[in-house]
Amino acid sequence: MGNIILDVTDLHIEFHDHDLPETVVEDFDLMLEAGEIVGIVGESGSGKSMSALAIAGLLKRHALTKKGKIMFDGTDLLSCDRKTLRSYQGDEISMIFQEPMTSLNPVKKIGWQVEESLRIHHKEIDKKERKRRAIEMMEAVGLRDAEHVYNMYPHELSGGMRQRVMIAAAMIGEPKILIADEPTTALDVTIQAQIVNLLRQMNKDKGTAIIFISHDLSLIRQLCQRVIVMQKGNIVENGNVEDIFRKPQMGYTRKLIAAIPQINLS
Amino acid sequence: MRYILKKVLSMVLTLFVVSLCVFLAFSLIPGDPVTRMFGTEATPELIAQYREKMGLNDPILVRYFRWFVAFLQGDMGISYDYKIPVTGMLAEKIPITFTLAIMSFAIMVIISIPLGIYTAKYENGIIDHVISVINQIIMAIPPFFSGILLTFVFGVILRVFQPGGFVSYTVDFEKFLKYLILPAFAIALPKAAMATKLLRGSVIDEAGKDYTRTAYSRGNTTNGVLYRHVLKNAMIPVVTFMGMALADMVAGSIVIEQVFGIPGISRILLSSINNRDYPVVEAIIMGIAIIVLVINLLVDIIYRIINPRIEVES
Amino acid sequence: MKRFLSLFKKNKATGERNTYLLMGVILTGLILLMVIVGLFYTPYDPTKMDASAKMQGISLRHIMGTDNMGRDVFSRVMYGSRITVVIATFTIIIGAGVGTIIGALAGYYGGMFGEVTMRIIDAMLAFPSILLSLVFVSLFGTGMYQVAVALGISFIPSFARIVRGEFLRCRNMDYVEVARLQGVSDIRIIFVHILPNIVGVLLSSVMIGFNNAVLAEAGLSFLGIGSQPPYASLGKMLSDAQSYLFKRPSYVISIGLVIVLMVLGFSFLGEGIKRIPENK
Amino acid sequence: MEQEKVIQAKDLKVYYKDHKKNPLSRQHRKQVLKGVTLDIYEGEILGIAGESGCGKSTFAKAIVGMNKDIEGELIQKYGDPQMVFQDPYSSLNPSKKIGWLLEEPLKADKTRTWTKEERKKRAKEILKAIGLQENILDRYPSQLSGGQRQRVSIGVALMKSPKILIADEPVSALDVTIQAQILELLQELHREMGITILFISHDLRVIYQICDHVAVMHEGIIKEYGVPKDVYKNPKSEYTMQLLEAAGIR
Repeated sequence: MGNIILDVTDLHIEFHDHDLPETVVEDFDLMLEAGEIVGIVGESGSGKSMSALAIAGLLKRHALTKKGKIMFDGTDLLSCDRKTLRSYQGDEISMIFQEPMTSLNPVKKIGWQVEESLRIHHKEIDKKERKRRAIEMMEAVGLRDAEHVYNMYPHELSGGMRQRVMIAAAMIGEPKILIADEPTTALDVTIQAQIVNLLRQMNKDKGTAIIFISHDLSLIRQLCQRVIVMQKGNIVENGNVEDIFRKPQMGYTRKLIAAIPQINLS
Repeated sequence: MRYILKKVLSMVLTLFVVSLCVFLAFSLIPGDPVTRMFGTEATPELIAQYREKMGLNDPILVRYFRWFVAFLQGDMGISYDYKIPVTGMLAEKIPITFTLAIMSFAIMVIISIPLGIYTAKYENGIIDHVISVINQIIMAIPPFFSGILLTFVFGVILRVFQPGGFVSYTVDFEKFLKYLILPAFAIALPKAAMATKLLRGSVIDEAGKDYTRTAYSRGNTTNGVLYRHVLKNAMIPVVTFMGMALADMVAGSIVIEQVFGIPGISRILLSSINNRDYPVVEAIIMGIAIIVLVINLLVDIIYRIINPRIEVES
Repeated sequence: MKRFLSLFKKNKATGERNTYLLMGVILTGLILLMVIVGLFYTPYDPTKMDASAKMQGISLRHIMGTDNMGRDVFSRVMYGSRITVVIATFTIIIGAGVGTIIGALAGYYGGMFGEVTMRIIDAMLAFPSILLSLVFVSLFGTGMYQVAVALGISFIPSFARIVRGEFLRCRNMDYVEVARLQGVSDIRIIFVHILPNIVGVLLSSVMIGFNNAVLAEAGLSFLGIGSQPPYASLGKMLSDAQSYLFKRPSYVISIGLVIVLMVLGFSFLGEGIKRIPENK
Repeated sequence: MEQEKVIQAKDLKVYYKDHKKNPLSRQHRKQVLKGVTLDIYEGEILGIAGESGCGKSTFAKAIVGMNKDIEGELIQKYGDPQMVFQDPYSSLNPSKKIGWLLEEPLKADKTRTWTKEERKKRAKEILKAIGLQENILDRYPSQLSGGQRQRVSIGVALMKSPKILIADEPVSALDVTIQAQILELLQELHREMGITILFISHDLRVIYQICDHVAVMHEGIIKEYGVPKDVYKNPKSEYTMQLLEAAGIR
């Protein structure tokens, strides 16, 4: 066992938006080692995104009850006060989302958005240094002509570039954990491959642990070492990706794998 | 810059179309202006002489261009009833109406922006509910009736306002402004209610969008998300509304001037409509049209500043 | 009917009650009741003057008192409400009817026709509606029907704009493409396929239009260029009453309140319709 | 075996209006298809693969006549091809019941008039073919799941027994397990009705599973054409190679 940086135990999430409470996540456990990439796979309604949002502390919009523990850096993110939670958000734990267009603020310049975590968490860094780091980060995620992009608005970029901007903004504080919620689903296959490569490279260069959420098992196979399979709020299976592909233990996992069209070129 | 030029061009074009419509509408109404001017005194010779003098025998487009060019030079024709230039009649009235509209606008902005943000932030709280009910009621009160009510409360019960005690700006500017406060409120209240409701809805709408989740994920506080991210987006529809509201206020003051006995353009407009004194009606409508178009231009420019997406939306 | 009643029950999913709709139905119901009863019966003859009963206050005999000519104010309000409702109805029929057709065509066909139509509509919309109606009134002359037509025309642009927006949204929906591929005619697509989907929006705009029409008519009558005696609408009555504000405030305020309640009823209805779940 | 061609496109060019330019001027056209030559054979499933904006949907729209601004030749053996769209939520009119939606194509049929009984009978036949129960006829689309809706969309397209069905990313918006069911349904319909299917998808795996031929499209041009297995094994164009790599197939 390596150095465990995140330990989620017995996570329960229940929504109270309607008269009847609705359980969306049940008995969710996750141990994340420093620098590892874990995949969470499942279909819509499986609770994979909800678990991720809970870890990132972003479930505040709904009327809900949460139970369990999310231990990070000796703190329980589920029960700690908002101020402590905020001090981790964007600095130690970052997140990127499915729709890079709607996830960026349409009326703010790219540079301003990339720098945001620095501005919030590291007030000691001055404006010039902030800009230098932002541009450096934007170059690191493969945005060509970063100086120019710095002053552009989201609508002027392509989908792939926007997702790169999102990654730059998430990585600028050099977080320990990056949560990626279906970051490639809205993108074309070739762009998708580029973004997956970029995430792999970030993981290698900066040592950031990644929780990668996707509905696409074959994509998870390309990127992750470990995978958690979810269905209707529950963890169905959990283990090494290759093992699960070779010997799925549960019926649902088998069904998921069978749904991927097999290609036999020989 | 190209954007502004384009907008100015389209404004000029609109003004042209509007002026043509106004001129044609009033020229095609049955009734001869000269007969109208002299009434029973009109003799055929007099009519013929004046028709020639006023150029009424020329083709209608020629008359239109002559009228339009003269209008741009500040010559708005001669009133049928008073036989004096319309420009002079309106010169002292327009500042009164305009001041009233500007004051109303300021009141609307000062009330609605903080209230809109507050009610959105504490959505479904007690204060939010109370304010939405009050808003709903205020929007249902015709401005002239709220004018009457304000006169009643401040003039009859509290006795801090003297109805009919208008002082012209040429006499005492401070007293002039003081007198206009109540009428300005009467005009501003329903618009402020609408703007509050619109801003509240807009902030709530924007707050539900994905980018606010991103903002929270960076460690922003609720206020940080609201003021640094949501507000600018939420103001986009509100700016458009406020522009239209300002135009409405210029026109709305016509009614309120009647309630408070303010000698703005209202009285002249109404009497000239009733007496079919068309040069005056035309001049006032064109005057308001120009004000409206200039306001629209300003709104477009502000809109462009807060919304960088405008070019792609085209 | 059952479906109609179910609109007032607590929504099972959200646990909310549509209070706006309920209030709207009650208020509008009361106003309409007063208008309908007024067709057959008024406590007094609304035009009968009585020199011995001038400017009486509120009493059991005259629940809103009497006016400067000794006429019963409540009877006159019943009569005036009818005039106001009739003018507002005509206004909406013209505004919503023509506006919907223009908006539907401009939205569905788009292109050159839609572009030019909308430029004109936008130019008209930029003008304050009261000014627009004043222009039309000065062209058509004053009187009940002239005012209804003038208001109706000035209401066309806002309806056209709303309907066009909805049609633009629906036009590129896949279900419209599907219908086109099946060979369904344009007219049928516009009226049978798309229109039912925007009924909610249209209905709520009609209600809001109704309250704007009442307000606009009252404003014009107040200026003395709306309906003319003997067909005095509520706005005209309020304008007449204004000079007695100091002598008998209840006279002015009672008439004003009827206008407010009428407008409030329609605006509650509009809000309520917007909040029906299917319309969201 | 020489099969008949049902659709032949020869050097097909399709234009869109460029909305960034002045909408009033006719000058601004954007060429989306830049000369596509492609044959579709009777009874086959032809896949068109490509990324967003490559022109694959434009090609489909040109065939069904939704796009009128075209140059080049487009020969069709049969008229009235039908189309199934990607989004099962927007392709069914939310204000109509399923029964009404299924019968509408027959009401609009210009070749013959259908009596009410005939329409009802046909709707029930189709319902069976797409694997849905009859009680669904009285429901609204909002009461159906995504998979059921997509089945209904396919049913609506099949009502007039078209010879050609164009499916534009019909499974992209669905969960993987549902996706597999819909693909199965399409294959079944193809087998039983002998219908020719033009299957458009960005997913090379799905195309491999159900298509007889595949055409890879990029920037308005067909980059490669052939039997999927051969194309995937020996891609001739650089771009196909990229796509295959990105999808993790090679």
